[in-house]
Amino acid sequence: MNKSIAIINSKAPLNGAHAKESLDLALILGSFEQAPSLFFIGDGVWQLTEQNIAMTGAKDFLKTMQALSFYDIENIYVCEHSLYQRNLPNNFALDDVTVLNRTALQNQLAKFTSVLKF
Amino acid sequence: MNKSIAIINSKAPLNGAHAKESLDLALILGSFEQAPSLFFIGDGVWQLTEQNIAMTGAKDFLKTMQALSFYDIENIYVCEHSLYQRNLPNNFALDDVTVLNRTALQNQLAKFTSVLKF
Amino acid sequence: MITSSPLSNLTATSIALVKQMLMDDNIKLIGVFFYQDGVLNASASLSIPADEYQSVKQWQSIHCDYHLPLHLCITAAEKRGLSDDWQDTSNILPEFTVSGLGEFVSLYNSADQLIQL
Amino acid sequence: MITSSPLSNLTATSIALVKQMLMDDNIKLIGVFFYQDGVLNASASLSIPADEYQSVKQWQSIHCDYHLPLHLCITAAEKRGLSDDWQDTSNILPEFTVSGLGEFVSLYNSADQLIQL
Amino acid sequence: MLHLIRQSPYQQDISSELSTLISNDDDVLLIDDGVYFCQSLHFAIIQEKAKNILIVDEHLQARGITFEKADSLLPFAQIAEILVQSEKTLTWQL
Amino acid sequence: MLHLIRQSPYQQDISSELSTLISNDDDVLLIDDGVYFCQSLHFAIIQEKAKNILIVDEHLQARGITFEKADSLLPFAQIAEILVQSEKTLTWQL
Repeated sequence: MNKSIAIINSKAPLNGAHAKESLDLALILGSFEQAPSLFFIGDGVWQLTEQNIAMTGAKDFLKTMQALSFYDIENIYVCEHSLYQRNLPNNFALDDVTVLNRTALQNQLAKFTSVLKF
Repeated sequence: MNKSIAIINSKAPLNGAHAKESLDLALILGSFEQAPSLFFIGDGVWQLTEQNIAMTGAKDFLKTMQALSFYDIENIYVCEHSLYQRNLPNNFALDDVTVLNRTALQNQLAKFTSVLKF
Repeated sequence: MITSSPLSNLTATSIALVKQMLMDDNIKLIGVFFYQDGVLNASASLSIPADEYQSVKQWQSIHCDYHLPLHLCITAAEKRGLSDDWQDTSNILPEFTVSGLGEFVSLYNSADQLIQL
Repeated sequence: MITSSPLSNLTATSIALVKQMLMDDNIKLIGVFFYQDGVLNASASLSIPADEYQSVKQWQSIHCDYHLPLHLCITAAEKRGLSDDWQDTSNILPEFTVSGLGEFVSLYNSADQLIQL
Repeated sequence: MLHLIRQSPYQQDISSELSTLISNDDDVLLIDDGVYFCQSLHFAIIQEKAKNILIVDEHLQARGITFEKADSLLPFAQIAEILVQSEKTLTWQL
Repeated sequence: MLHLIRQSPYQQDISSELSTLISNDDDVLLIDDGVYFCQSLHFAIIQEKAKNILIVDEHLQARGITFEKADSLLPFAQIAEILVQSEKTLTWQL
């Protein structure tokens, strides 16, 4: 069976090192031609919104996110319900983000052989 | 004005070092005759239930809790709503625990000059 | 009292607030006490990438410029890998004072107000 | 992959599960990779009170008794104060192998299954 | 998929996230602070969706919880085998 | 009392705990990830109970949030003074 990995991001961008270290892992996997698919749920959806993180003194990892497509990480899924809870529109700082309802998200997640959650 | 300190415990007993370090602080304050009052809300109410923590390999800090009264830490308040949410009875591993509804708890908390939350 | 980890983004805000208090003539800050995950702020071996927030340097300059006492709860620190005597050396930044919870009580007694960050 | 801190009580469970896998003849565990707060498991300077859970000793005996590779993500480790070259010494336990995320990819490629703890 | 739940139901909006990620084909294993689900209204979310629910007996006992449905209880010694047998796991921890 | 909220509304059952601890005499200051309350249904809990709500402007901007009620917004530079002026603070952080 072909192996495939899904990475679920569930933390706000500035909540600890979760978001940044999850992105680092995704990029390394991509650079070894094991591009993961990325899921954003809960507070994780804030990782995809337009923001000005640098104002807080933290590194602006949204810039690093632009590198995702370079490493063929092109499957990016966002939970519709989490957006709705946060009153967020379907506008993202990245292109080609797919918004999925809960059932579609579960079906998508079922396709992978490994799952990590940060 | 006389100073007085309230310590709010909101984490489950085995969730990191929060519960144990909060207790350490309370005991030191007590030993310097600055006995704090303790509030238990949310998952913190689990700190007061009968349990067998030692089974997990962790230190059984309930034993240390018995020392509270020795240091004159006798005001222990528990949130009624948090107990209700967790289907817990009003039985505690400590004596002299006072269960308060939300309004009573707010009124009690208002009496202190400093508050720490763990 | 600082109880949040330097890896959390809260630290940048906490440091900025400490600086604001130090620069405000109406506020007299008598000390900072580090407890729980906050003790990691005193680690001499944190290696933060150059393009991320440099909390260590900030605490150092706060201490040097304002002589603000930075107290470290050593019991909480040792559990998290800090020690003033690990293999005959200390991995605690020299700007921090090795203290115990008793020192917190004494700071608390001298202060009008206690703020947790 | 271990991503939880040794200060969390999850570690006792994680270690017990690793041991179960090692002792089960039907399970072949090829390695453990430490990432995020999990890297703190490799700290040589943690001083855990004698009456609390000794995670360090457990990892050491797992490595010695079963020769299980314990890989440490050095980038995540350095952010949290671990280094193999801090003041000419290492504060990383010798049982741990200093690695990078590339090593994780290679473990992942060799394994049938990936479990996060 | 097996959901390995190691955190309390009152941490990180878990009820909403569980509804998002658990499908009807999934199993749930309550372990560590995850056993607090047994005394929470959020247990209904898991019951409603998961195919099977397993609970680590020793972790319930350590936290002083008694749970009536004995057929869900499992000794800790069997967990490694269950993890390996399930083709994949999703871990819920802080 | 001033509640200094530094964490997201979706962490640690905060809505229920806020209802428990905020009284009608209390003020709330949203700072750090606390500003995410502005785009959450849980904002209603604070609005209903707190006397005054203050929000750190720069922290909203850093997270890409625009908030209509400009009179609640406060520059970060004023926060230390507000903390010291309020007789006591209760800090909500992870």
